[in-house]
Amino acid sequence: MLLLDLSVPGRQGYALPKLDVEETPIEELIPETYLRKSELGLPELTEPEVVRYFTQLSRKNHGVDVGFYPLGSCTMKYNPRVNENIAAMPGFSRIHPRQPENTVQGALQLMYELDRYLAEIAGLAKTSLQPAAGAHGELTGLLIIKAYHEFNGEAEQRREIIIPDSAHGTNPASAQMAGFIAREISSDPRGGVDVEALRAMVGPQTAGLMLTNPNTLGLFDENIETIAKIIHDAGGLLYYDGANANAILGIVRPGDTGFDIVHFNLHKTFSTPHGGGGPGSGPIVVSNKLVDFLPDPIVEYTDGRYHLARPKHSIGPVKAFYGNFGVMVKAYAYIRHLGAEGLRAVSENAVLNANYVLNQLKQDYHLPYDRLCMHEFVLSGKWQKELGVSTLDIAKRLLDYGVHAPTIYFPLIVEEAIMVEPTETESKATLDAFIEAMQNIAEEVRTNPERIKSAPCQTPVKRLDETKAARSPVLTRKL
Amino acid sequence: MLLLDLSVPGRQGYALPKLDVEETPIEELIPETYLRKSELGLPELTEPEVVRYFTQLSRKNHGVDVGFYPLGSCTMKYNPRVNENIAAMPGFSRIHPRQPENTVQGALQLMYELDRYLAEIAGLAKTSLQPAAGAHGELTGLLIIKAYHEFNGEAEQRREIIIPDSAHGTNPASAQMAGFIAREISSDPRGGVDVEALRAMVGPQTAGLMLTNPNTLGLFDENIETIAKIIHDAGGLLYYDGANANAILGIVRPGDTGFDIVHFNLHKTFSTPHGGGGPGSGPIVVSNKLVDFLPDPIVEYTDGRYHLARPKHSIGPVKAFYGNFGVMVKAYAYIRHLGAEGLRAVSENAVLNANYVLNQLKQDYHLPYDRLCMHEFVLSGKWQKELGVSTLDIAKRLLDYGVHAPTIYFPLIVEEAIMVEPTETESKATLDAFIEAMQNIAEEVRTNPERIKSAPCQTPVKRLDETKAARSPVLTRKL
Amino acid sequence: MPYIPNTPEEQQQMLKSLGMSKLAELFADIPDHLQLKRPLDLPEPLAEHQLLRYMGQLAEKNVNLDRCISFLGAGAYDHIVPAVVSHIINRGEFLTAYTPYQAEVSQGVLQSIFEFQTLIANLTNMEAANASMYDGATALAEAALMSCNVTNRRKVAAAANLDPRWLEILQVYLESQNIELINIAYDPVTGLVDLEAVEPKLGAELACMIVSQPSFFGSVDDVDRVAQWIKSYQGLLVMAVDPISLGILKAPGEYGADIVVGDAGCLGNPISFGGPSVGFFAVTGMKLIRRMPGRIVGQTTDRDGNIGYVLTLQAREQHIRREKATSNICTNQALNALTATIYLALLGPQGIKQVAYQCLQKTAYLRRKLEAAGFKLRFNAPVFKEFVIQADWDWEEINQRLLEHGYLGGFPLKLADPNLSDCTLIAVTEARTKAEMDRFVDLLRGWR
Amino acid sequence: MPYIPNTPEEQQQMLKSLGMSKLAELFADIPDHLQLKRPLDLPEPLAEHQLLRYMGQLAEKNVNLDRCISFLGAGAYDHIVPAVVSHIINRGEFLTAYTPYQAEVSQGVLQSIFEFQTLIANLTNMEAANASMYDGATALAEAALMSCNVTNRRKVAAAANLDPRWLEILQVYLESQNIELINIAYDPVTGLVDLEAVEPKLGAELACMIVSQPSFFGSVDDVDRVAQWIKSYQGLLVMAVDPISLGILKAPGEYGADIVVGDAGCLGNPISFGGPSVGFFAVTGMKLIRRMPGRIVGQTTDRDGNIGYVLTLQAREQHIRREKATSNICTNQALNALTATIYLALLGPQGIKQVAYQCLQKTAYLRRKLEAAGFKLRFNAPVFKEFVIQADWDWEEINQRLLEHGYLGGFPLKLADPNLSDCTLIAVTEARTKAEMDRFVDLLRGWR
Ligand SMILES: Cc1ncc(COP(=O)(O)O)c(C=O)c1O
Ligand SMILES: Cc1ncc(COP(=O)(O)O)c(C=O)c1O
Repeated sequence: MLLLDLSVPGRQGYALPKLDVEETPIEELIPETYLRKSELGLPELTEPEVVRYFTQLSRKNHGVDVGFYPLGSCTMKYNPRVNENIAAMPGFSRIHPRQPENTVQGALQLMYELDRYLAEIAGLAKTSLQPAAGAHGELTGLLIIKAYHEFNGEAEQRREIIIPDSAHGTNPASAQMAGFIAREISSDPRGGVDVEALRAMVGPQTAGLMLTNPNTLGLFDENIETIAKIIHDAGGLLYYDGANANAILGIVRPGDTGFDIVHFNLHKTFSTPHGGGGPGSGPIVVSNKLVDFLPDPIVEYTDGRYHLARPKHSIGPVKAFYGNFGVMVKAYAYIRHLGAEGLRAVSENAVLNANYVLNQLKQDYHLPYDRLCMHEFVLSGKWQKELGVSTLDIAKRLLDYGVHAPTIYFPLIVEEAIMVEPTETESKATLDAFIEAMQNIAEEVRTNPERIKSAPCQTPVKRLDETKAARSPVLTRKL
Repeated sequence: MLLLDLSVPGRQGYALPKLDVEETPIEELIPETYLRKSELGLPELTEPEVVRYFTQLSRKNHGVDVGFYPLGSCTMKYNPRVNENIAAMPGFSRIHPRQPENTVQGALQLMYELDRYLAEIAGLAKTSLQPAAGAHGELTGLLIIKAYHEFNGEAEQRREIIIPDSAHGTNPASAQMAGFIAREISSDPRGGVDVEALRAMVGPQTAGLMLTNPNTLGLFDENIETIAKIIHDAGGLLYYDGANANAILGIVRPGDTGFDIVHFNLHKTFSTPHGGGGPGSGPIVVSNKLVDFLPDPIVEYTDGRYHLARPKHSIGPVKAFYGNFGVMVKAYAYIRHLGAEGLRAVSENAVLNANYVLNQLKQDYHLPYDRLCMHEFVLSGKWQKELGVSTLDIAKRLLDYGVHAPTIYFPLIVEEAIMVEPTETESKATLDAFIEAMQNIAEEVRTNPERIKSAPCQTPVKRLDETKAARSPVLTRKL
Repeated sequence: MPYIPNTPEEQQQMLKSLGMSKLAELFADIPDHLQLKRPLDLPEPLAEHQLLRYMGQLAEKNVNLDRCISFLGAGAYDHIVPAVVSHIINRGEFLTAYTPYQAEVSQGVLQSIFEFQTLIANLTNMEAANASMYDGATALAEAALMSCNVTNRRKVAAAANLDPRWLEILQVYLESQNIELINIAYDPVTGLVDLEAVEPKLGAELACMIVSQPSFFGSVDDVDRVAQWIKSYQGLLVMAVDPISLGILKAPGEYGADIVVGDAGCLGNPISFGGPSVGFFAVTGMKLIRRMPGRIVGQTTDRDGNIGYVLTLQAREQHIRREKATSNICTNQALNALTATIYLALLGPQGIKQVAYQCLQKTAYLRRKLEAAGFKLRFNAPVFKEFVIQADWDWEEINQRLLEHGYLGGFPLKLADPNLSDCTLIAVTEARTKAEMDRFVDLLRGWR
Repeated sequence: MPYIPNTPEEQQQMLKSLGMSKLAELFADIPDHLQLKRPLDLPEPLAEHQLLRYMGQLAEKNVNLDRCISFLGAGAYDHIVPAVVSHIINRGEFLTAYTPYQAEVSQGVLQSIFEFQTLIANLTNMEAANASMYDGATALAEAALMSCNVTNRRKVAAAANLDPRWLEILQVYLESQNIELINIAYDPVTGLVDLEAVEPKLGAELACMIVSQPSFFGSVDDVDRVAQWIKSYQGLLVMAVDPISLGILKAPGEYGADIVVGDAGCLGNPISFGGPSVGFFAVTGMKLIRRMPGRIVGQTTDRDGNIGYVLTLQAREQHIRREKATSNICTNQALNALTATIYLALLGPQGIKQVAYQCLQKTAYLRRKLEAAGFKLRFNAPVFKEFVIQADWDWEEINQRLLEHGYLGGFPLKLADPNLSDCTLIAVTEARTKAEMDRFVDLLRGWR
């Protein structure tokens, strides 16, 4: 039943105060032909019905608050609830983006200080908080790379962005959006960038490289300095996709390893809730030489006041207003709450948890890169595939254990990939239960594969037909 | 798994600020022998684990927000969420009961005005907001009756409180607590008080009568004036158990029908959430002649200021501080939100919904009193019982339909009672679904009784063994 | 009508099914002349937006604890509440459920009550606890009544250093049952229970002796002494305790208490002008368990043998036993009990110890500083989180002055006890900081 | 560490299972000289209680809309938000879930997105909508890019009366792809799109014409005219609309729009310094649907034939198509979209009409009053909830004066357009009252 199925004409779930000004006949205000003739097509319900509908809906959903959510690359950690209270304070949630600066000094201070904290964590100079998500940060960073080359008169020539074959899909997509050509670089047998191939690929056409480190295999690329040197020597810049920063807080700083631009996913590393797919926030931090190209505006602090300013060679704005401020508030509070020591403990425990689980699972699942992992690791379901059970089946079966499945079929370079990111907020007991579930499933693959192929069976719906959905798309409930 | 089962030594889910004063060795502050030696026996968990534990627990629970909850006599209506926001305002939730009166004028004003509104709704003079729940209101009201008779020098003599056999269990229990003798009066064939029996029962020993009107059968006692006259003529007082006031808001006022004391259940009629069994609030409203006996303190308004005062012949306090203030805030907001017109609509629709459902169900279930009902009605499962299916079985089967069962086996005067209170916040669609479920069950009783007797089967646990629980009580998880 | 789904058309449909055409016909059973023929005299309804503004203004008329620094206690305290608590209790399944009569769809509430019982029993070191009472004061009154029922005696002794309002409430409850309440005086120097003051022959008539630990004055007593005394007469030891103090102070069970009550509002509940709070009630021994007032949840199994929870020992309760019930309590304080449970789960043993320890240390700090500033300590017994100072002042007036500086002063004892009219009761919780206390002392010192 | 369950003992156990003894060993793959050998230079951690106080103080440094009366708009508005909305979105299952990759345990999010798509499509009178965009401005930029892709043209025309920041963002996005952005001037008297100003031969090169309804100046245009014009060249009509206005104004679908975008932040989301908000993106026709950016949810069935929802048409997206994707968008604004959905469900058609109607009437009222008070209306076209007045003033300075009286004045247009440096843009929503407006006019009149 959808909202419109529950609708009964004449109901309303919210009543406005009565109109208290003298009314002008509407036709005197707006010409007839500009008025709406079609139905609005909205449901008519009362508040109790709306609450019950969405309460019921929510109960059909998994979340970090409900159970383990080892969705690799997404850092599904616990989101401190105090941050919701903070973001909801009227002084943060009820301020208008166009207020005079003297009325929003608290907000600007918060943004300025968050900029400083992220710069310290990244080991770089200055932050733009504008991007609304990781991919948006990538686009913004790439536009800065472009502007930089343009400034140096090399924009026409430097059209290529090099991206590992293990990279997240947003990297090449962002490169394309920014008007670059995406060049894929292969990985070496240890899962890192193939340095020799890279050497062969760079040249005067190289605008830059996008890299995640630890990469999407959860592996730290030890050759990062060499890589950085190759790119820099070729005149390119290094972009750090910070989706995996949960592994490195206070441990290693991207800027110290040669990166020129970093984006952070506040909704991952800094524990702002993912909200069912957003809002996120993808600030970028850049090195000194790129500060002038940052989006408009940045926050500056002079003469005891915070204010907004347009960087000298700004690429311009990439988002209405200043970014997802409400998300920044939560990330800021998180950093203030944990401090340096707490952030380091986050990464230490995230990495410990991942290695612990990895080590217990590698007997039962193929581990393509058998080395220390960082905050996540990638298994392959290929042994199971040989027995006729796909990674998709395994993922679906996990749902029956009350666990969200790991990320699957990504990165693309691992056959039947199963990408597990436990995060630091999970207890050993939870990890052990997950390990046991995965072992049980491995056993079931051998003894009762049909059971797995027909999974899930404990979920609100059984396995859904995605092909059908795409073949004849039904995207709205027709009126 | 209970909290203690999840506990791991060394964890803590909340960190205090560091102690910022110089410490004195503890033995200098408290003698050794006064210090705790035993373990605290509390679980050691982090915040994520606590959240997940209680989130999971909550998902095993029904609530008005989850689905229909026609629990008779309990008025499980929708609780406007805005009232939670209001009660949480620091100006209400963060005030200390012993603050100087000039710092809590808003709170006292709220209490004073709520007193006035309830008095208007009851048709009586003055309110005490102190009682924490309905039963507490009953006790308080009875103590006032006692004090009144004492004041008149009749306390020794007037020791009996007359209570209908249909009354809620709290009535006789309260009478006992207040030091009275509870005398049960039978009901007449129309479900009302047996007037002749009453005449025979009253006398100089009569302290008063407790009555719910509409009574627990959901029936309005048309003889109320006669009843009041009989009691008053005998020198007794009339106490109105207002648990069923959802039927009468703005329709009829207990005071106008002869009652001297009324309690309201704010958590029922005035839509403050029931919280899994509280907090409630059971204010009592009394007639002019009883005002001086009210508990200490009441709120008065003189010279433009609100203040607390002790009534001249007060029975004394019955609760620490002033009652469940947080609940009063919600009830106050509810009354201000709905106004006279809204409250009347509440009762009209509550009664309409009840009669609508009643009318559809009386073919399939025995209706012992076949007349217009008020906000609720009582069916009997006796036809089903004859087929070997008890009312308990029917209730359990309803759970499989995602509906909370009605109140069962109450009132005691109806065999296999099924007491249904739909409330005004339910839609016709919900009522129709309930009717259909009840009809299906009636059909199932005939065709597949075993299915019902083994119900529920769709719930988080199957039917629970209450006998076992009582026979060898396990009331805590042992350490 | 945002909360009433019936549209006029639906109303007509439904009426029609009843053979009616007007809503008024539904009320045919109410004699016409008894029906109210005018609208209720209530203020005009406010739309939600207006309501929020109006209520916000009303709330602003109160000085709240976020806007001032409080040393006020005397039964309600400014303890820190973890932010996550309200998020959990606001889940609709907890907030909008009622007493778990249908156990199979109420495991959330039932299990959480079972947890409450467990944690309260453990914290007090008793065998069992019930599902909650209205507050500490009524819990105490019920404990006294129960003591009489269990011992078949009709006299109750209570230390005079109990919260005076609790004593009054106790009096109201006992009087109605014609039970005599005997006040046991406190020693004017220590503020502790003075057993010497008791008539010796009284002992054997007492159903119980009630002692508060700490006392209303914050003092910590040698309860062993009291325990021995009342036990020597086969009376029950009833203790009223501050649950926070149990992080440090000897647990009632260690004293051999028979019944323990207290107010658990301080465990994570907003102070809320004194309510809703929640009382707890714990006992040891099956005999007492079977006489407890209120709801009790027990563990059992379902048809499949899985563990589950149900309301149990219901034969004590009003809905079964009516006038023979152990109490009339029905709706209790479940959500506040849940709050306390969440609080205890978050804090854990270390956290509760820390809260208690900080209260103790900060109280000691302020007490020392005030003494150094020339204020007299009225009693000389050890204290936990409250203490009494004396000065030749009108403390109510001082409190008004303190308010101007953003402080909420202590509780002027003249409001409670004429013998202590030059005294005030100062409370210090873990929420207070050194800086706040130093400034407080400076202010008071300045006015000497 | 309230958020990290591993105790030191457990850490040791886990390390041991890895053959390690120290946490540092976990990072052996990171060249030692690259590791940070000092703690990060960040402020000392604050315990939750301190954090709340500190953040509260920071928040208090801002003047918030509960503390003043706002006539500020220009892209963000003080609309009323029903209280229940935040209760629903704070349910952990919504708040702490992510993109519904595992459909079987994500029906809550998936179905709610399907509702969002439905309600946005209906409100705009279009065939389909996606699951949300970052905000209205980026949605518009994506619409322009998509228009180029679909039409294979490399020029985009946009009305110059669009929000100037949106135009800037559009420029940034288009420039990176070497697409030319052509500004269509507005008529200086009406403030409406001036099609006469367009070079005729340009039409055939345009991928789309972008028009904002209402315009940045609040004016309502005859979009039929624009639609006819761009369609005559086989270009697409892209409309940027205020969703609230659609309660009264002709829907984009009725104009034959091809792509409709806008910001749905005003539908129940807190204003929050401008973000997070949520953009919407609606189209008509399967050809356009298959080129939409972002997530799309579709209906399907499960093994048992029951209806369910899944992410669909994923072949457009970055995780499948990588550099050939229709956009790079991944994380979007799901929770804000949910908020908008709840808002629309609560308000319903009547409610949305009323909000729009009240905006319209209150705006008309204030505009009339200001005109009567001697202020010049800069443009003479009909307006919806915003309008421009002109006076020989420094409006920034006036705004500072207004602040002293608790008012947040309009948006001084000198900050956006040098030609309008003596103008200010005044917004009036349903939240404003007559009394507030009357006083506002009085203040301004008094300063003339
Ligand atoms: C490695 C990596 N890079 C980039 C992104 C894109 O981030 P966002 O979803 O915030 O746009 C993701 C998101 O899943 C990711 O995992
Ligand atoms: C008719 C009736 N009277 C009294 C009460 C007692 O009210 P409370 O539970 O608030 O103590 C109830 C509660 O269910 C009731 O239904």
